[in-house]
Amino acid sequence: MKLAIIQRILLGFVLVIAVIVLNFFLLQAAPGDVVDAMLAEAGGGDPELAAKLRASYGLDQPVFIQMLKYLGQVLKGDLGYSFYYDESVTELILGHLPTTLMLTLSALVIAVVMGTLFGVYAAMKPKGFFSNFVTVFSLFGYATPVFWLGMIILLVFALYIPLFPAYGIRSIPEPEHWFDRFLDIVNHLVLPTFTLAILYLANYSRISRASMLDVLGADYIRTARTKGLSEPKVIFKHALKNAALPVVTLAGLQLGQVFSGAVLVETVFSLPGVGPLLYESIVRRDYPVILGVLFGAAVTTIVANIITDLIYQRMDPRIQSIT
Amino acid sequence: MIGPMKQDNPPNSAKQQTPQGNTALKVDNLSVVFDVKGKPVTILSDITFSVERGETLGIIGESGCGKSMTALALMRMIPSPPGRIAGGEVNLNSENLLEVTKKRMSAVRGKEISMIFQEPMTSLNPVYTVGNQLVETIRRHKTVSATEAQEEAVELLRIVQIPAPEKRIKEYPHQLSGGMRQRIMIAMALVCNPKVLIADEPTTALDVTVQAQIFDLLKDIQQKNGTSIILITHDFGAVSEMADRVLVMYAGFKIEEGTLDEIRNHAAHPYTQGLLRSMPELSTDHDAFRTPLPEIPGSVPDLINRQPGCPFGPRCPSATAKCHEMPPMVDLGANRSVMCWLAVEEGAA
Amino acid sequence: MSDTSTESRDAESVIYHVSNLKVQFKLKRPNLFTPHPILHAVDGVSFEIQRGKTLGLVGESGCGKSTTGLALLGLVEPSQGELLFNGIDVRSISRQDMIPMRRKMQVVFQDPYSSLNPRQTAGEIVMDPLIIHNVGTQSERQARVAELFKMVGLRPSQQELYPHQFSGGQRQRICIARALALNPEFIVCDEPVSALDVAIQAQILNLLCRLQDELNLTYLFISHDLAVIQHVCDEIAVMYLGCIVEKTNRANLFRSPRHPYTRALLSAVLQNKNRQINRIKLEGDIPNPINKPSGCRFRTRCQYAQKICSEVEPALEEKSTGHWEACHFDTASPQQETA
Amino acid sequence: METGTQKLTEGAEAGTGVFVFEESTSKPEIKWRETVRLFCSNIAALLGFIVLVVFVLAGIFGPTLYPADPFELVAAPLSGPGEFTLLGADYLGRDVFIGILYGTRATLLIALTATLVTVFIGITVGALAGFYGGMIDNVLMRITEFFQVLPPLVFSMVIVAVFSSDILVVILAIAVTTWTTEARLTRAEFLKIKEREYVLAARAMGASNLRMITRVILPNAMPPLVIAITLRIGITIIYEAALSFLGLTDPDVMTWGKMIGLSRDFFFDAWWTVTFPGLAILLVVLCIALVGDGLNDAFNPKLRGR
Repeated sequence: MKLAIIQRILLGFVLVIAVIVLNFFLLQAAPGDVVDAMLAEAGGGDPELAAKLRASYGLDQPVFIQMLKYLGQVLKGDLGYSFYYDESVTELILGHLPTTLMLTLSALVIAVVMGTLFGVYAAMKPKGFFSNFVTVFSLFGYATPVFWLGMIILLVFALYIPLFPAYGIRSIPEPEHWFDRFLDIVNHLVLPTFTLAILYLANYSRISRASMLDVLGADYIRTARTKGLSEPKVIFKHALKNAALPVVTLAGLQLGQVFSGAVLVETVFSLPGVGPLLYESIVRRDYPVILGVLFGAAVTTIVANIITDLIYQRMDPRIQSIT
Repeated sequence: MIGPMKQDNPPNSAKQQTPQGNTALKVDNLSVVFDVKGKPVTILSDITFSVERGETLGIIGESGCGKSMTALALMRMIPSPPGRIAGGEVNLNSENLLEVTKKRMSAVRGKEISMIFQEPMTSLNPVYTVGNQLVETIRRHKTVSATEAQEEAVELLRIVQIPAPEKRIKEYPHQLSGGMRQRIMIAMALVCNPKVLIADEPTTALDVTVQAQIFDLLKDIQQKNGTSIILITHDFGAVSEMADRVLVMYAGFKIEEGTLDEIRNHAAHPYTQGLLRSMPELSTDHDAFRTPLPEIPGSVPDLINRQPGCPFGPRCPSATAKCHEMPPMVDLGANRSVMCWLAVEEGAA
Repeated sequence: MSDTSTESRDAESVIYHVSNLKVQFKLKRPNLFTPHPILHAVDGVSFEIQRGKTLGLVGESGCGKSTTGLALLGLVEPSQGELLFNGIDVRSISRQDMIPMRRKMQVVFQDPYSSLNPRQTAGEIVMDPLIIHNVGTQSERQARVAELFKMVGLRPSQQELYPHQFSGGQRQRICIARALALNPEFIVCDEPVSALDVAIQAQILNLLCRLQDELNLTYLFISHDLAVIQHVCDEIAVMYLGCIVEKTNRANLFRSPRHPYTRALLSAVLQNKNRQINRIKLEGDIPNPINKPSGCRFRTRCQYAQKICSEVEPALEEKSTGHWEACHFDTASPQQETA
Repeated sequence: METGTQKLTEGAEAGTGVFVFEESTSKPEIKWRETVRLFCSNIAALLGFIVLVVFVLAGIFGPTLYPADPFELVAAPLSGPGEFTLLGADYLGRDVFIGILYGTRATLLIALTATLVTVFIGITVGALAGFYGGMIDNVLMRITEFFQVLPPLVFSMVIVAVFSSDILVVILAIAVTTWTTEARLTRAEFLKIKEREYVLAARAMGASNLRMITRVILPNAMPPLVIAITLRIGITIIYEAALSFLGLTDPDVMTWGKMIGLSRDFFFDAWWTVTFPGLAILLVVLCIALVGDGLNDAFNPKLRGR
């Protein structure tokens, strides 16, 4: 069991290295380099100065050596320097990360919890109204572009019925008391979270409904009933834990995509998260930031996957011993 | 050894000593209908039988004959929709189980009637320990504390002859062998000493040597507790091993019923005769090697597009024009009956 | 049928010679830091199959009988051993040379529901081997398929149907027709009747016997059911945990079984005619083939086990003419009768 | 009776002569025909299919029948629906309806091509990994895992930013980031089907690996794959729209996503500029989902009603 965890973490580490290598080659492929960027900031410069600068940054060395240097640098936590923002990329990303995390995690938690409950309830009466509702809802969830949904929600709940603020994460000026500041942030996050959550909710309720229907046909459910257990006990003890396994797997696999969704939602709602940072950097061709965000997102996914695996192992005893 | 005792030891044959009316379970005209594409299809037609206390009734038939459906109908666990119980009575303790409330029915399940299944691999919940699943059964039907239930669970495992029960109780189903899992299933079925134990192909998925162990265990339990067992199987060998009386099913009908001896030696229905003959048997007659086995031609009818008349008609070697009509159930006395025109003619002659 | 043990055993009459066959499977390891567990599915098995006869392999689940069959067909890679089919070493020949060999050996599997490709019609399924080996013209192939359908008791008009439109017994007939398409000499029947209803079993067993007589086929008949084995096999090998524990002809095995396992297996067979009185009860389950017991692999369930059984593995020895057994003792002697 | 039984030992399937029941005369049903019949009996799926056909026809013939330039300024900026144009105009005065019409062709073309590439990579990798197993499987699955930890949208944004916003790059950026789903699905199907005895039987007959993959296993793996591919088209449409929305697409091509993205700063004043292109996406993808659902039901009639 413990060895399996260590193995999982090691594999994660290997993946991190691979992402860094990929980043390095993308950086190589990108037009221009650090020196070009610096000179552009300074308003141009002569080739001699450029060559000197390149030598001082080690850019004249063989690619392999440069890659090793880059690898070491990133592993130390240094993702490079943004000339546009005039700030270290690591700090820049860490500064934008809390908003993104708040948004994605709350949307994901809402979607998984509610989605599972929806699915269970729908599966209990597979021909009922609610079950059909879940089917239709999930169809729309699949077909709606998240950024468009965000805009429509803004139109309705910020413009026509102005219940919530339309952009940003804090009011200007900020409230004095810390609790009011907290409420202010929550108020700003309601619409974006709702936007993101509703689409994931559609997906999770569909998956958990299908998985629940599957499990309800299993032999051990029949056994539980022949033992005389009450229906709630059959559903919530025997069926739910088994039905939740595919949901957990999916949630783990989808964490990366939640990140993608967050980029779009943050852009629509002008939240100061990683998304707009990435968007801005792409417009400015600020490659260290672009690749830094890619790296950060990948690492987040890797960590999330490890956590998912551990949760899964706790839920399914069959995973622990293979022999 | 339980085998010989059964034959030599009169006290064991409890049902012969007890007076008449010692019926544990009585089933009358049980019918089950499934809706297939909006069309009602009769899966069970007027099944009638009874089980005495301490007796084993074997229900035998080919796949799709409705034997497992009978068991599920007794427990009122027909998947619905598409299935439903269309009529009949299931009497246990002068209570018609088809009419009691759902709540009462779930109290009866596992307490008065228990059931074990063919696939011990999939019949236990993989994500809970054996102990957890046993304890929840105990606490469902008895008001005991968690520790008492735990002790009782260990005791039950001991009864079903599982070595090191204190250790096993903490294990998950996937850590146990098939035979062990079936023992756990039996232990769970025994929690309240049920009057009736339904065993649906309990050994089909097990190896031959383990199969023998499970049958011995079931006989042992029956002898100690006086449980009535309904053994559902496709294997005449298993019926011979366990049953006192036999009920033969075909295409949702009970076609013959009688004591083991009568069915084995004097089967009246052509289907039963064919079934018995077509079975390869260990024989001491070594010249019988590779002599063609008598076969029943064709295969089980499709219940959806069934023709009227005797269900076995199309495959029956003795079929006549009369068999286009449904044959009646002919009573041949003392729990012996057969559904065939041949028996009607014999009775008339 | 005459007793095969008295017949000559020259090379001509032996169709398959197997010696010391071992098959190992490397299992998925639980994590990177432990070595792959090795499953010794078949652990040193030797036998010969006589031309035109049937060798039965009998044993419980996980004893390696199916794996042995697959190894003989070249469908799993043995880790050790000699496989001589018609005197040719199957393991050493090239892939290219194996193709004509395949025509001579075929297989019928247990589950007629999963052994037919659901996307092909019955006719296409039976024709497939002819196409793969490029036999005959299209019209010759069609004639052959029609002939095969008749041979196994199916109507030629049923060629157009898909597998799901047949019953279990009919499906097994299609499998047999497919196996016969290339006129093989040797067929591995891997539990061909276990998944069928009793009444259908008889149909298929009769068909297999009839075809053997008509086409002079050789069978390796794998089954867990001793009654079926007794019905069709000339020679029988009893397997337990990857090894043969007893090997002899049918008469010997059923009249005077030697090995304690064989006797327990025989006594565990449920009989229709009478209840077993003196059943030999085996305690416990079959051990895990990944961690086998030391010495004799049956010792953990054997009532005669002594100290030596855990130390030395008994070899398969000829205890009487044509009767081979792997046991340190002679437990089949008369004292057994009194037990 | 004795003679009766003996007569039957020949193993024929028919009745006994004296008493012959009509044999069921159901005609040999060909599987795909049954599938089509089941599909057509699903009204929602059929409706979805028809709407899709309309969109495809509009994409193919629309620009020919209604020649115009979607970038041309034809009306008063931000004029509403019905004022000058059918569905209104955007902040520069470009016709929303013409944008949608011309966007249909570009959107569908990009989505279909990207899906084809995605599916091709996915099925190839999955089939090889599932069929050969062992080392090949290990290597291919590690590669798949690597691509799975890169968040698709972020990764394709980076690719487009680093290379160029040429249509080909956009298509590749979509394919490279999303093929893993198809690969995993194909591999899982292959692993499942590989265990079936008919695959073993084909090998026993001497079938070559290529034949095993393409003729035996792949056709049986197709039903779930067809459904996945159908759904993938919808996902790709949304995906492409997201990239266009962020401005990461060819500047000379009008797509639905780009229309929404261009009007991002003005939609509080002109709801029609984002609503209609969005509705077009929603409608097309919804219809694809309906078709996918219909296929699912048609391939697995047993699961109907789920």
